Amino acid sequence: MINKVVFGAEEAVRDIGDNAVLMLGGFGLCGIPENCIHALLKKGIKGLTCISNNAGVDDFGIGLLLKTRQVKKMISSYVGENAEFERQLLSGELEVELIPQGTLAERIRAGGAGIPAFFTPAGVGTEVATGKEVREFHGKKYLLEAWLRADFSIVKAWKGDTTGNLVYRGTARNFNPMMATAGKITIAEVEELVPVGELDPNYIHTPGIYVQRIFQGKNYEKRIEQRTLSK
Amino acid sequence: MINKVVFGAEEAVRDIGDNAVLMLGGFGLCGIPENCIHALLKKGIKGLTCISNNAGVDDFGIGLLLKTRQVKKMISSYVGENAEFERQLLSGELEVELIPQGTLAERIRAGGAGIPAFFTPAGVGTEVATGKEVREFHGKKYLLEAWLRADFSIVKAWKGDTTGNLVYRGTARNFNPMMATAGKITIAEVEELVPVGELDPNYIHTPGIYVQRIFQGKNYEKRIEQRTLSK
Amino acid sequence: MLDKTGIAKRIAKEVKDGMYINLGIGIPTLVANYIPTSLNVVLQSENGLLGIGPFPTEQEVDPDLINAGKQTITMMPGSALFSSAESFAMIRGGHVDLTILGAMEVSENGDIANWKVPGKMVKGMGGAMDLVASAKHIIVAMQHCSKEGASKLLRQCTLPITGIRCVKKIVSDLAVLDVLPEGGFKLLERAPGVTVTEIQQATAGKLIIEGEIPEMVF
Amino acid sequence: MLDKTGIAKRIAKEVKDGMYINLGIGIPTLVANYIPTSLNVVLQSENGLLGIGPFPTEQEVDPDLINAGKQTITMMPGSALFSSAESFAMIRGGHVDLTILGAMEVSENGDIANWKVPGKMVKGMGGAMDLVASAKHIIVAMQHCSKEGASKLLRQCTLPITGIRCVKKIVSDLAVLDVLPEGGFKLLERAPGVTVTEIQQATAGKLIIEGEIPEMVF
Repeated sequence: MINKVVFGAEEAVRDIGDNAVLMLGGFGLCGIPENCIHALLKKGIKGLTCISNNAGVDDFGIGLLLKTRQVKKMISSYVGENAEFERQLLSGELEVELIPQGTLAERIRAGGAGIPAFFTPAGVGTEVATGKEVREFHGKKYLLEAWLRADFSIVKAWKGDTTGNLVYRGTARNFNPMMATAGKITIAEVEELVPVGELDPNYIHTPGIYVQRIFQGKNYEKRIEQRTLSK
Repeated sequence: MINKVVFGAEEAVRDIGDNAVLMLGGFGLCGIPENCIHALLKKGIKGLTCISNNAGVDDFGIGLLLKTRQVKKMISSYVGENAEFERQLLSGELEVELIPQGTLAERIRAGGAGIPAFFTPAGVGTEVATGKEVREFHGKKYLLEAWLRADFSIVKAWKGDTTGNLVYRGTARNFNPMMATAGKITIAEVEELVPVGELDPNYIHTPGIYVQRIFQGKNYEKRIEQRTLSK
Repeated sequence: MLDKTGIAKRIAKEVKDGMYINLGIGIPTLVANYIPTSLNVVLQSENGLLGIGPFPTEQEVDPDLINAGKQTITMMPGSALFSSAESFAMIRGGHVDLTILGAMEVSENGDIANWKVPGKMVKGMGGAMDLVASAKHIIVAMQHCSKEGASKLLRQCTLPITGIRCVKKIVSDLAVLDVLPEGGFKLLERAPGVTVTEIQQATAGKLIIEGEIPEMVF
Repeated sequence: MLDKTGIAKRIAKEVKDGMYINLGIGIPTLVANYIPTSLNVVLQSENGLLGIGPFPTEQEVDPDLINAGKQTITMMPGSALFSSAESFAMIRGGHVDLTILGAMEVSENGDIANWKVPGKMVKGMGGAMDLVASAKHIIVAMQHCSKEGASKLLRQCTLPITGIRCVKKIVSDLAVLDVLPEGGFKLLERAPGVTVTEIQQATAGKLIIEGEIPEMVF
């Protein structure tokens, strides 16, 4: 098997330069590539386009890169909980493209799967439809949406083996599997890196063919946004 | 959880009538719903349209339904190994629509995923493109292909629980997961039916939402087409 | 007049055995508390889970297990986890039986506006546009009027819309109404203590009243 | 002149460390036997496996584990199993580095015909159209001429084609040739004992010969 292991986050992101288009996995703060985000922060590259369902919070996740003004554009479905984000958006420092969540997920899958465009009903009749082809199938209207691809996809998995096979855990899976398929280079950080042969081939979520670099991350904080307990 | 268990194959196929459009899982004879095929044979319904990657062999799989002339039309990617099939095709008794394998898989996925059409490069410039819209994206030509849906999808899994969650084994997975999503009614036969809670939620291949009926099959023959051994 | 709990309780009565349901953030999330335990239903979370369970105890809290509102949750036995692409394949493919969500405005032909208010910070539509464009059955939980008393059940939405011709039923603080395929809000039930006249005054869109309108029974 | 094994051996030399490879049925399958064990490569089977291993022993035979040719196989450590949709997502998305397949005809602009002969029973294209339309790099294993001596490297294909402008390299029983983007078969190597003149006579399409053409080295 092909060995994809790199030493750590800094080596993994070594060739990500200014103005790169990145995909970053996660939903809210769940399943985000914490180690790589910190490495990008340290690296200080600017002008990034970040495709990610959310934009983190003020002091965690992609929010950290916003604070340092490293992000030029966010492509997301929901960017709710971030005051610095709001400030930059209103001042015009930050561009934002909002995409319905299912369309975002499917456009990323399409990018990885070599499907340049597909029809979806989400957004018909709304401002999302502006400038897009509308076509009726079986009496219902649909929009034509294009694939999304990235220079680098950065995903976070629970376990991974040295050849890049990945397994996610719980709802930390979310956008990670599709993003893993849609990057020219896909970087995976995992909580536990295991030898080849240890993951059951029948239960692999992301086959290693999609992953170019993998490393075992450290000091995962896994911050919770809404700690909600039963009474 | 919602209980989807039916008594057996005969009950599972009880309301499949003449001229129904069926999807049947499997690749060659690997991962085919043997019990349901036998129940359809016994039921004797006619005029079936069968969407299945292959058409079985003369005396096994869908080949059995061909022998009894229950099939009006096959929609497949490869129908190689079947003399009776060839006879019916040449005599005009059987209609055949051949679709590139990846397009077939993706059209079925699209049917389940509510995507009425998508662009794919397979078949551009060939007779498969006849009558289809061709469009160029990023300098490459693609065909517009439509979703496929069925009245009944019949799939075979390794394990399943009473609410319809399914796990496949090895390469017997093949077309089964997409087909499970694309039937108005999806019937799953499994080698082992387990109580709810026994399958790890993290490793389910087909979530139960797609399955309307499930039962534990019996007497699986699992015939091998090309028994090839290392020397 | 119903409070939020009342709206949630009334919507819970619409739930039928065997349903797969997606609950939006806010009042819709409360509905889960009032679904009779005799019914077998499965709650979908669009971030990738079928089978949402109760909120966790302190010991059960797991940062890898959240719902679409980013709240910590648990899983029911028989749950299944999947990616966001698979989740919206489910939604778009019409496999979810019932979608319950909030709205700022609904028009008499079933258009819904619930994602954007001009002049205010736009947070994004999240999964709402996919849900409303795809759902077989949509029930909206909403206030009948704004704080200023303006009707939110309109002839046409004034806010940017989330989806067209999709809302099938509304449960507001004042009433239960069907949105008819040919257009119009058909009054089905009054909230306790609310008169038909009050509902008429609070509804700017076309209101259809046929026969005696019963008071809700819980 | 090369036999089937020779063609397979020569193609194996095109394989580079770290490649993901899809091998078609026939000669391409044989290539696996000649890839140096020092190279780390992964073989994809389009019915849903990355990491094809050797054929099984009698004890290892598993009816749930077959390749795209329906032969029983084993898995290498580090394998991954997936659905047909995922498999062709991989292929269509350009994640497979090298596709090796057979052909009945190739044209000088890279069109390939390998699925249908008019008048003969049509078995279907299987995954061939997806593979040729999607692959980053395609090597064709083929006989240079038919049994009757007619060239199969043509100006234009005469048989129904499988894909257009996709073949990059040909290894035949007589020669190794690149198919140039601007059209034409560029002769790279001669099979042992085969002369340039023989290759010229066997090639109906535009043949480009520059300088000395070496004999293949194994």
